[in-house]
Amino acid sequence: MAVLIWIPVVLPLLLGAASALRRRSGWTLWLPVSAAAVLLGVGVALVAVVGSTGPLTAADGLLRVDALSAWMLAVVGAVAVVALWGGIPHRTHQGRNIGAFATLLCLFLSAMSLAVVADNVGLMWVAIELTTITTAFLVGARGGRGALEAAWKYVVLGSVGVAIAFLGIVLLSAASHGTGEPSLSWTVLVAHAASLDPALTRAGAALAVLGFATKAGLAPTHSWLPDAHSQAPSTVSGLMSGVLLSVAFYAVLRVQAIGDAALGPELMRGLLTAAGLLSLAVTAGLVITQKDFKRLLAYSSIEHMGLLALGAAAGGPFAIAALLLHMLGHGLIKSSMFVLAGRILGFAGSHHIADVRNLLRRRPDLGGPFLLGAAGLLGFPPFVTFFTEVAIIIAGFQRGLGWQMLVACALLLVVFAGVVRHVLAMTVGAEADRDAARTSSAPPDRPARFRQVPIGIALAAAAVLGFAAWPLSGPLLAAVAALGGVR
Amino acid sequence: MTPGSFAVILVHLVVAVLVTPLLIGVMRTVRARLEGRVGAGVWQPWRDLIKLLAKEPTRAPGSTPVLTLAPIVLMASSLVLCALIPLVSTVALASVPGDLFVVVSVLLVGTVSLALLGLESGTAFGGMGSSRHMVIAAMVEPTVLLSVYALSVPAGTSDLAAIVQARVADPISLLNPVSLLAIFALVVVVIAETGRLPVDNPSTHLELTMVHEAMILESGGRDLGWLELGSWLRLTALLGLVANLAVPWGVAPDAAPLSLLVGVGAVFAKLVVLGAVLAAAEVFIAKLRLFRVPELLAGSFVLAFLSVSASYLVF
Amino acid sequence: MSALLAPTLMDAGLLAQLAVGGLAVVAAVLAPPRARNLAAGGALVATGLAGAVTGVAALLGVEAGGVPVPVALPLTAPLDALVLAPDALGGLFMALAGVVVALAALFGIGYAHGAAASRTGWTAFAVFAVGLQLVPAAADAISFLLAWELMALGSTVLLLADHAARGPVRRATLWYAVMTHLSFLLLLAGFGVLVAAGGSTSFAAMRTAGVAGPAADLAFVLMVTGFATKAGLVPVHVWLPRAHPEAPSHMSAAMSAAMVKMGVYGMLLLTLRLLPAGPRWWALVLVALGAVSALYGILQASVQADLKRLLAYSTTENIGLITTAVGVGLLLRDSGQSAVADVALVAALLLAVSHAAFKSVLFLGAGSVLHATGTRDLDLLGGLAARMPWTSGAFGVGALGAAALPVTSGFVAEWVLLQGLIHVDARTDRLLAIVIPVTMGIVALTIGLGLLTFVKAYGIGFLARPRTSAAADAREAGVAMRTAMVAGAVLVVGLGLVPGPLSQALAAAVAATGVASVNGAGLAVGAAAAVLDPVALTALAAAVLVPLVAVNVVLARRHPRREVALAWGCGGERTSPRMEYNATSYSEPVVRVFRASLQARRAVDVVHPDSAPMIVEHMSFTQETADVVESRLYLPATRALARAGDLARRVQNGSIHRYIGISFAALVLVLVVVAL
Amino acid sequence: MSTQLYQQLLATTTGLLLLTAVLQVWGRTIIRAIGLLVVQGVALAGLVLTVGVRAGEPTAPLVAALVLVVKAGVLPWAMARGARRAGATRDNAALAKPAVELIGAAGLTVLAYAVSGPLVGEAADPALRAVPVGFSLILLGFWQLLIRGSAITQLVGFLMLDNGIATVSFLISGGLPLVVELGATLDVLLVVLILGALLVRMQAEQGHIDVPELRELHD
Repeated sequence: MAVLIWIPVVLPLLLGAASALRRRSGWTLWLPVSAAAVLLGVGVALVAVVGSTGPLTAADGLLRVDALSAWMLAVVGAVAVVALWGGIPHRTHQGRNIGAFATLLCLFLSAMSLAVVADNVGLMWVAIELTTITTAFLVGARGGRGALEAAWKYVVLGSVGVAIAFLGIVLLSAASHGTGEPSLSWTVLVAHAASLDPALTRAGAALAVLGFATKAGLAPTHSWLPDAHSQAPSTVSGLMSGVLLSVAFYAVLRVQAIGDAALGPELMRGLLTAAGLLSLAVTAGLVITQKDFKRLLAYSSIEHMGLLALGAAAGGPFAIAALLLHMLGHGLIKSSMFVLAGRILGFAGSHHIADVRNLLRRRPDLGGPFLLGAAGLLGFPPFVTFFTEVAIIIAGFQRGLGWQMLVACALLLVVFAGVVRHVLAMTVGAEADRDAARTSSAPPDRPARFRQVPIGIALAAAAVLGFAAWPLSGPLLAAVAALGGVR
Repeated sequence: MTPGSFAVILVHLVVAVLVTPLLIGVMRTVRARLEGRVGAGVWQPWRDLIKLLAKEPTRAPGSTPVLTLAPIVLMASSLVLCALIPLVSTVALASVPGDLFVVVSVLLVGTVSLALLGLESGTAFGGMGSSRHMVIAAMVEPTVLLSVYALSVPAGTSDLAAIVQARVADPISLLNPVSLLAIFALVVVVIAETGRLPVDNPSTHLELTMVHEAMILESGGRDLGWLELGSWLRLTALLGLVANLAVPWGVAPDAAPLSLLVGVGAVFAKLVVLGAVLAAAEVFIAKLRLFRVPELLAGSFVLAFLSVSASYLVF
Repeated sequence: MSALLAPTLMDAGLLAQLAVGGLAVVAAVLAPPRARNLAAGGALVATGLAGAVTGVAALLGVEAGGVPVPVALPLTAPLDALVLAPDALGGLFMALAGVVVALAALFGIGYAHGAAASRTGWTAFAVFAVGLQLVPAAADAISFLLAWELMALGSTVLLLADHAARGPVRRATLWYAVMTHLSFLLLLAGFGVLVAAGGSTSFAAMRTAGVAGPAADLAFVLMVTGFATKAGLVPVHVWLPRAHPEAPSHMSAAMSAAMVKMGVYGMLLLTLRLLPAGPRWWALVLVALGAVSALYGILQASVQADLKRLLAYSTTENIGLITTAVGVGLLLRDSGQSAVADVALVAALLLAVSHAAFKSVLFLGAGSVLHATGTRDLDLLGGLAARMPWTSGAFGVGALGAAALPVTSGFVAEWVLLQGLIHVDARTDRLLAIVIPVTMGIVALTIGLGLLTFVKAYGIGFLARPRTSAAADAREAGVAMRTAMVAGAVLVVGLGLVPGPLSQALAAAVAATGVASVNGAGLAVGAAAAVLDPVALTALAAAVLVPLVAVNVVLARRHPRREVALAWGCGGERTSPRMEYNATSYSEPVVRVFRASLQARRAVDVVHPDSAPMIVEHMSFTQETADVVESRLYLPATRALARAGDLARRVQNGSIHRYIGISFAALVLVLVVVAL
Repeated sequence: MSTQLYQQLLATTTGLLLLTAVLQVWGRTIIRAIGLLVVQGVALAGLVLTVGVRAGEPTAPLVAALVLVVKAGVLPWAMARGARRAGATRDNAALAKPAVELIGAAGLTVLAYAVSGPLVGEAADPALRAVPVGFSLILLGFWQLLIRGSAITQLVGFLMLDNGIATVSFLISGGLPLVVELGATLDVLLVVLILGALLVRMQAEQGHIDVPELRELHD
């Protein structure tokens, strides 16, 4: 069974190598997709296996898959399938260096898998830093000043943030000296939480959370995110927004588990609440007058990460289960939205909201799903995000974060207003169609039905997930238990 | 449901229909005399009515059934009003008591049918009259409800007959401030609802001041006859109500023929006196500008409101 | 738990609604365009009827076993499972929603065209209908919010349906979506407070927890504001006059007649079921909210020239009256006058039912007019009574109901409300002695202005001569639309004629005593010792009418009516229909009298020929009435928000040094916090 | 190794680290910044060796050699090469006055001592007592990132921050497991490589490597 752990780490590497070799073939871009599909498959299998036999370990305990890791693997796989499949450009639009592109995507997947299955905090840190490195090239892939600037900011801010996390890990490691068996293993740290040095744990956990929060796009260290997401190719934006942030947040959750076990929940709760509310506030402030639709989506990711942070701050099985499910729901919807945004960009030739009008009439194949996806992002039922948002807020109230949740609700309203305003401006309207002549004379570049499939699947899944009590409730509870259970 | 109450209703209707034109005649005559004219005599309204009812009405092509129905509805509502208000006797139908709110809504049915007729006429005048009429009706509404509310508080019911009976039983209450304020407010209401001076001038055809007349300007013949009679009946009913509330003696407490006879005599006397006073007063008042009417109505509303509050706070 | 899950007839009804609603979606998606209206609309009529039957059963006291909603989130203790199980009060509102949905869907079969008849349109309607009918079925906070948001989603999409045709749709949708979300978030927060204080999401457990004190106050404020937003009360009514006009008319009917009622249901749920022992000021808040809304709503309605906007503001008025009634009921319960309190609560429910009936007719009628003439502007209509007799008749009945004239449901409802008000014993309570008369005055003024409003709506729109060729060429609506309107009109009159049994059932739903049915049809208010028997009243009117009509017929035989072309205009010269009074001029006196609160802006533009400044060549007059709440409250708020947005952009000004600085500050802060 | 020698060596290496860090803030020429980085690398390697030998770690010389090669050799060399190719000799895009920069640096050093006090407590171990130096390096590295405008000097700031973390790591716990240490070093190398690649592109795109010019993406 332990081989299952190795597959998600190694297989993408192999496929990456393959795509580096077959760099111009039409099917090269399908290699990352298949890597993602394998991830999904392995993730689901691991969820089942871990559910029945308990956690698996490999490589002398360096790698370990418990219910939470298995869940995260499945999330990474599912979202990556959508983002990668949906992001495969039309044959005529494929660039020259697709080999390198596919290789980097595979490496990226491998790094994320490693981050999720590593039992060693240090190893996980290495993996997360690796994701920065792979995505840096992906962000800059399009070339041009914008991409360069975004990549520079991304790498500098990202690495500095992750370096802070490393400092935190160093301190955590030092804290474990007192236990007699210094270790960086999650399991050991959580198990020996009581005997960790409190001052060092306090500083270590706080710095680690701050560092990983940078990568997770939580305010106030979110600054790289809008630039990177808006400049990266849509596939990459979708992947980063849909899973990279979640994987980083997974690291936050693990650190939080240690901190809570060693120090009680107050410190982590305070930090995460502050980060969550700040993220919502930043989103609220910046969506109102937003002019760029990819940045709009990027800010929406910050908002959702803020919600996750609030959920983590609330804690407890209900909130944690909700935030894990939210990762999946948000990932699916957000990656489809970025894919759609990429197509809209191709169609309208501009990032600007003002340049995109009347999508629902001019391009119903883009406008319809875009509107639906926006509804999902805003938390309308039947999308799963509805349940998770409600759950997070209610859990927050239940666990004594009353006024924080009230503030969050107020900020959510502003975010809602901003997003709805812009989405409506893009999709509907009765204005005379400026480009009507052009679009009607040019042959409509309707994509094949086939290209709609991943988006359709993602949105449908996001709509159905909320009601899927049977397959999901068990694994979610198991994942919560893996984090230390009821606190 | 007794034969007595049927008899009472029948008496009410007959008295109202017979007396009303006479009352109008009296009022016109009083006014004419005071203005130094001879006047057409007290029977002239009767003569007008018979003449009008025997004449053919007209209709424009494309007009709607409202043209025909509105006069009948107005007439019917006025008759129901007369049946429900304790003019002669306080015996009421068990299932259709002269409930304050029912009475007001029946009154409003007439108001609305007049207003719709005004609009149906399809001219600027009709619409103008209708509009003014409805605004006044709307602004009168609070006063009506509050003033009778004030009167109903001591009686503990909204049944007008019961209120009148209670006032007979407790004559001291007639002179207390609650009662006086309410009655005064009610008088203003009656004036406004029936289109008397200073709210409306019933005898004007000056376009800028017309309210009631503007609405019925397009009607003629039988339609006009019904409209006139219906409007007059409203005056009778409301004046009768005010009279019986202010001076509740003489109203028959049962359906015995004798007391009914006394009741008829009493209400006739009260109506004639009140009508004459009203007509006399009208000689000395000028019509208010339309947009000062709300001030008058607001004043009456304040009186009514005070009377309600007073009924709770003072007594 | 097993008892809870035992299937009952009730559950079958609930599941049937879901199933038929799903069928409607399938029909909407699969049916060919020509058959789509019939298939999807038919299925939705069935959905509505299923809701009506289930609701009536619940109203009559049939116990619900509870239909569990499967959700992926593991609901661990102390949270409770999601369950649909309506009680009697919920049953009433479910039945109300069901009937309105059935009427609207029936109307939609004939009416829906363009985007409203598309797959998306009907699917959205189905989602809306199911959500709407299940809101009152929810037995816990989360399923309540779920149904609530389904309702919001469906209605938002439907509201968007006509976006391609008219510009204002987008703005209306934005307003609607934001206000709806405001309502949702407030409810979410309110439920959050209740769950935190009471320890459970189930309504039954919240009630037994007996939450009181500041938590209850906070929950009350949050949730009442949330429900008020949905119900369209001032000052959170602003979505209503924008959304109702722009939605397809059958949708407007469903929104106005049923959806806003869910706000009322919520308030009742909150004050009667979840937090039954609230302090006195809660009731006063409701009375104030209701009274202000009623007066403001009708004042705005009376000066509107857009028929559907007028109806929308009138909805604010009616919900205001309902809220006032609820508030008075609670106030009196608090004062120990439970008999009169019951009357007020029953009045609230009667007002809700009656409003649902007449407002659906009115909106459907307006839809029929819009369908036939292409305009909602009363100033361009006229003469429709002769051209569209069915529509005109139904709208007329609806207008009578809205004006609360006998013998309609509106009259009965307001009669009960007024009876409740005047029988309050305020002698010992100075607060009541002030509040009740003021309320009475406001209610009375509202009724008066309502009368004016609907006389205007009907008289200007349907009587006299058509003002434009669009109105002149109008044709009567098709069978489905006619049937729906007439069915609604029959309900308005039927409920007005036979209010007794309904009132009795309503009284049972709020555990009220003292309101009983008499003579089979009539209504007796025990506490007030008052009786209303509309049948007898009708009989009296008929008895009066018979001789009157007889005389009239005889006279008409003798002197038949003469048709004269010159009858219009004093029988004198031929006048143009443009010289008729129109809606704007009709409400001119109101604008003048209430200029302080209406803030009308007028412009008279006179053009003289160059040669002769004394001669008028052309003259135009425009008048705009503003929504004061909107211009004083919302515009500054949105401007402030935009300014805040501009300010926030400085955070993200593109300078990497600023970003590093922010991160650095965060690091230093965390270090300091950790070290201290 | 005698305790006195140990203390002496610790004092020398950490002192050198702190000195180079402050000097970094003071000067503005790029070549000098890179030179100081080399010195810092050497000092760090010395520190690693001292702590490792004292703790009796058999791998200590190996790790020290690795640190020396990477931090005092490869990275400065790569950066110097990058700077030569970009033709940059001086940081012209600095954002604050030298005095402000130095006062800030002093303040941050004090802050570092203040916040790391509670972490190490009243420890007798001289290594632990030197931990504040690591924190100073981290904060000064960040400071460098904040006040320097040239891409190269920003890179220097980042490396200094990294040196600081390494210092803390070695002083406080004698280093992390080898696999993590190797991974981390590899990551830093890769980051520097990427930034180098971006730097080359920056030079090609805009003709200079001043970061403040990168302000196109904003709201």
